[in-house]
Amino acid sequence: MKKFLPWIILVALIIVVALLPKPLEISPTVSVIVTVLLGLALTGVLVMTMRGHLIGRRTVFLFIGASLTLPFFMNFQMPIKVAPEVQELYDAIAKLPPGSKVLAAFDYDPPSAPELQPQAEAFMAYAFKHDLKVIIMGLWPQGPQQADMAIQKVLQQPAIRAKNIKYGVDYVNLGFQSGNEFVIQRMGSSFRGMFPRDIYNTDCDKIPILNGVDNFSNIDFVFNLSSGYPGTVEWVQIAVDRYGVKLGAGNTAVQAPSVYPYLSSHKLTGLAGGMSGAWQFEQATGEPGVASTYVLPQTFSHMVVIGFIIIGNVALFVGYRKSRQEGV
Amino acid sequence: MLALLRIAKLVVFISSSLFVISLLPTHSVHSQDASPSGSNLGPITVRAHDTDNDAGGSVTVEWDDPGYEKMSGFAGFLIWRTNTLTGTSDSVEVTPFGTHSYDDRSVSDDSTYSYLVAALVNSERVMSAPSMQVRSAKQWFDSRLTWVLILGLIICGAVIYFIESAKRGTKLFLRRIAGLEAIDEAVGRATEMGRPILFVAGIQDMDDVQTIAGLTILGSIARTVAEYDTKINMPVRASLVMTAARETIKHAYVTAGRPDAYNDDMVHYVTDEQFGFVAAVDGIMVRERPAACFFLGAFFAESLIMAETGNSIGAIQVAGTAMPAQLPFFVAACDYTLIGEELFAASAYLSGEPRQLGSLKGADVGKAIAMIVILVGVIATTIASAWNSESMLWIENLLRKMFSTG
Amino acid sequence: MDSAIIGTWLAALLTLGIMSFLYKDNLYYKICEAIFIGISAGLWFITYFWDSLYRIAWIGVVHEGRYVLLGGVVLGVMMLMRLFGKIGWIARWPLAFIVGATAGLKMMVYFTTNAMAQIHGTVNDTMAAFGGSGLYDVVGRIVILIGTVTGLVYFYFSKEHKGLFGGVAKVGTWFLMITFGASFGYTVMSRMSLLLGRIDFLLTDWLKLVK
Amino acid sequence: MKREIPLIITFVAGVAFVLQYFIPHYPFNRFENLFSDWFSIVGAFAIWLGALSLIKLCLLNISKKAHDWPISLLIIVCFLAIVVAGAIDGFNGLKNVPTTSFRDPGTNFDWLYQNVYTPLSATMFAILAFFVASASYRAFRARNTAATLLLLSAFFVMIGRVPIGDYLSAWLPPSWQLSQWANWLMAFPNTAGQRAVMIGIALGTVSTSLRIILGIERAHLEG
Repeated sequence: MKKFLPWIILVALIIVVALLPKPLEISPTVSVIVTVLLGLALTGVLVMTMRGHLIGRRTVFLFIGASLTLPFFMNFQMPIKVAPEVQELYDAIAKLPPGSKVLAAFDYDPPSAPELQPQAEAFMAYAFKHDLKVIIMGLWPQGPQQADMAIQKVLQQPAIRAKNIKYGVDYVNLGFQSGNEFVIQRMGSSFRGMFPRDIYNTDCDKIPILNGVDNFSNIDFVFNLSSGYPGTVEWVQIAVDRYGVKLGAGNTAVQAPSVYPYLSSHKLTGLAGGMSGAWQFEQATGEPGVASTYVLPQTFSHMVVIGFIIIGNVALFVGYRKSRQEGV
Repeated sequence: MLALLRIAKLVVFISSSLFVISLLPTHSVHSQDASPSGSNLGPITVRAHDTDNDAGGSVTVEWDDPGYEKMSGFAGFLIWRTNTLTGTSDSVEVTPFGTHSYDDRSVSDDSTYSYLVAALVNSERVMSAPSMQVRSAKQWFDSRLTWVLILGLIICGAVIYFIESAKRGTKLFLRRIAGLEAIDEAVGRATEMGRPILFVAGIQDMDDVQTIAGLTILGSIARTVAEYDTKINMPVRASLVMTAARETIKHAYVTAGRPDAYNDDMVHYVTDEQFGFVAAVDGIMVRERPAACFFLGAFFAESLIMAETGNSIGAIQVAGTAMPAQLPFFVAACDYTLIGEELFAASAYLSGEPRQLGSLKGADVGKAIAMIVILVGVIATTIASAWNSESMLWIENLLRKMFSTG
Repeated sequence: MDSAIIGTWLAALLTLGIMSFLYKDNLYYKICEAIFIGISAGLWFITYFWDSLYRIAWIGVVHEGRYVLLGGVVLGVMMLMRLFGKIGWIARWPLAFIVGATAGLKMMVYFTTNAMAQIHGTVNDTMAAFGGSGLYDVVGRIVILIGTVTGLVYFYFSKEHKGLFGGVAKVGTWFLMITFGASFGYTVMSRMSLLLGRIDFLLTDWLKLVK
Repeated sequence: MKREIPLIITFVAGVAFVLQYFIPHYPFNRFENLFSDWFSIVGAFAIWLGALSLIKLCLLNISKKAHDWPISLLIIVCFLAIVVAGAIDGFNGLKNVPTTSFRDPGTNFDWLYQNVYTPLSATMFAILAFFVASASYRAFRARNTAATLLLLSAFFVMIGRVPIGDYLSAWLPPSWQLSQWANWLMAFPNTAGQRAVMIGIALGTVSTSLRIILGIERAHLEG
């Protein structure tokens, strides 16, 4: 019987999902009830742990799954506050006059897209609305594809469609170039040397936006979306250190702490880190997008993880007292 | 003789000054004539010189703006270049507001050039006098890196000095690193239990120093493995690492006197894809249940997936990486973690070779310099700002200059 | 059915297959793992073929006449000699070149951007502490000073961690722990976001439960 | 001689690449670019060794009729499928004017990439979330001073980075709210630890690189 239990649960789940109304939305009252139930279940775990029954990994996994799934259907509003480094990034971009040339380096791939894609979309939407000319490139093979996906999405916004954005005039996608930091290095002397043609094999000399763009001195701002190597660290080390460009970055939350030193040494002008950076950036630019819908599940999952840490420590503390009492 | 030379110099100086003076007024008059009515701004002065510290093919043009930028209708500065060998002239660039220098990278080292800068105001051009002739050149040394060279030489010198003195037999003290004993212990336990050990040398290629450090540690682990006749399984993510790791393990088996027990398949390529590699390593872990897992090299996000899976099968885990972002996960999920520099030091420790240990001592000199510089800098600043001490300010500025790399 | 729907179903099934590993190792996961290894190894193989062999080596040598690239081809061929037992030792030459060049290159890059720039940053930060920009900054920059120096003491190998020196090193480990905690805490959020992306895909694109 | 030549190559390459850092003059200014080109060409050759190793192990499993041999067969089939798709797409693309790439939208390669590769790699990455949770449940316990500091700093950053942190601390003045604590922690103590680690790593890299260049560290070249 026990052997078939997972399969029975699976089949039951499929039936439940098939019967659910689509799309599913829970009223605020039910949302509160679900939240309370989740809290009660956590309290149950606490009691069990205090009695000395450590729960297994799978139970932890189940809680995480539930805390990330259920809030998708809920109706709550959360206030959002913009952190100073995100504000710095926004201010730097907002200061650019219309027509400024911005180099957007997309150095990430699909696995990091949940965090960085919202930033990419908010940035592209802002750039198009404020007439910034965007030059896209990637040090990661899949980066330019991610850029294209972001652009296709924001071009559907009515306000941007009305602007009649043109490829080659308002933005260009230079594609991927292999060679990691050496690419940045070579771009320092000549963009054409590294990117003679754009992603569609058009000669760069025939692309209006690239007129007069030959090295970093013709670029007003570099925006780097990065999830590892090569990424923001390399851009700082070469583009900022050697060629003195102004660089702002959007990073995955994991990468962000390692670039904080550059932020305080002012080599980096602004940073949006992780999903919270993404929704703060959306908030700052006034382009609420997909990140804003993640605020709730993200907060829930945080609460659950923090709940587990508290449970672990309460258990440790109680166990410590107990062992002392027994020792005396 | 000396007097003659002086007179000659004086003549040259006076005649060249006269020549320059004779040129200047006409141009400045010209520029004032051409300037938009109502303004009597001075001339634009232009200097052109070879761009410093480069590979040639570039001339830096700099100019002073007497105030054209502030005029309404200012559209930028036009840079005009004359090739003085061929006599051809062309416009190079129109610079935006606020720029007073430009690197012209489209020149040839074989020609000489002269530059003019014109302020564009309301479709009029206010020309400057032409600059002196200039020729671009390649430099043999990037003078911005002087302090890098000096400090680098000091530290490399220290490393080499200690390597040499270790070679001559000087005893060097080095404190022990927690976690290194654990390596032998882990191999021993795997032998006892008759289960394999798993070794992952990070997920970077051979162009990362951490991978090389990981392989060096692999060398000493493999020697123990060969002696104990334990099974070792090493999946790799890059083919070059596979070749290098095979060399390393083979050498260890030969040294241990058991070349016949070596087999190429101990090291096997899986895929270059980061997460595909992780999926495979996880699979190996739950199926083969290694008694010990080593993660030594450059790691990214996969660190925790592997370390947690290893933890769930109850393996002894030793990790080491110089990726600051991944250290917390190894610290949380592994039994021992070599933090940052300890990874590089571990390979030297394990080899037990005096020369290798000497190099660690050399790196310590670097750390001592770093600490002293930071402390001296801080004391100097404190005194300089509290008592306005000139000499302390001088120290402060010197340190800033030494360590500025941009 | 059009290929987009097949694609979504395929993606959803593969997603669930990988997730089933969380319960335990099973056949479903093994199949997904095998597909993953095969597809990704092939993907890199063909990408290397087009991007490096064709785009750099072939175009570079044949169309652009950059014969210096032939050096790389020679090294690559030496590498392949591994396949032929007798002459396999020659594969050490390209390896030796790559390792040597890496050592030279990385040594200087790390030295300037990690060591020198960070020392510079620390001195500068402390100087800025006297600018008097509020408690937040002043305390923070002094903390940077203490943390960096004590952290370095921890990494100092030439002296036993005993007495005062040991105490300072201990403070250094505390700073390392705070750093690790901060990175970990920050990462928790990031990881949740990734999973959110997958759950969003399952709920929205596949099951259509969310608008 | 067999042993000396690789060591000489390492030494010469190492010294040349240290020198190029300081010398802007031709040909030293080309070294970095040349290395990146050569490295990716060598990589393209070397991957044949890797792929053959993978296929060899799978074939071995199949011929031995090992326990999981159909799985090994599946690996080979998938490998060949995408290689063939990429090769055909690539060669077809060369005939187009202007040429198109094998990874352009609409190719077979791209379909496999979007619908097989992407979900697999994204999910493998995403299950990290579960592991992060189980690791924190187990590892974040205030056992001693060091562990307590780790726990506290993780706690402040975690709670300070979601809106609820400010919600909970709304009664405090704005500059004392939890998000400010998290910001302060990230900007200062975190930077300090990072810097110590970074400086240490840099010096470790210098000494390791010197050992490599001088031929003292050479495990990878023997065998």
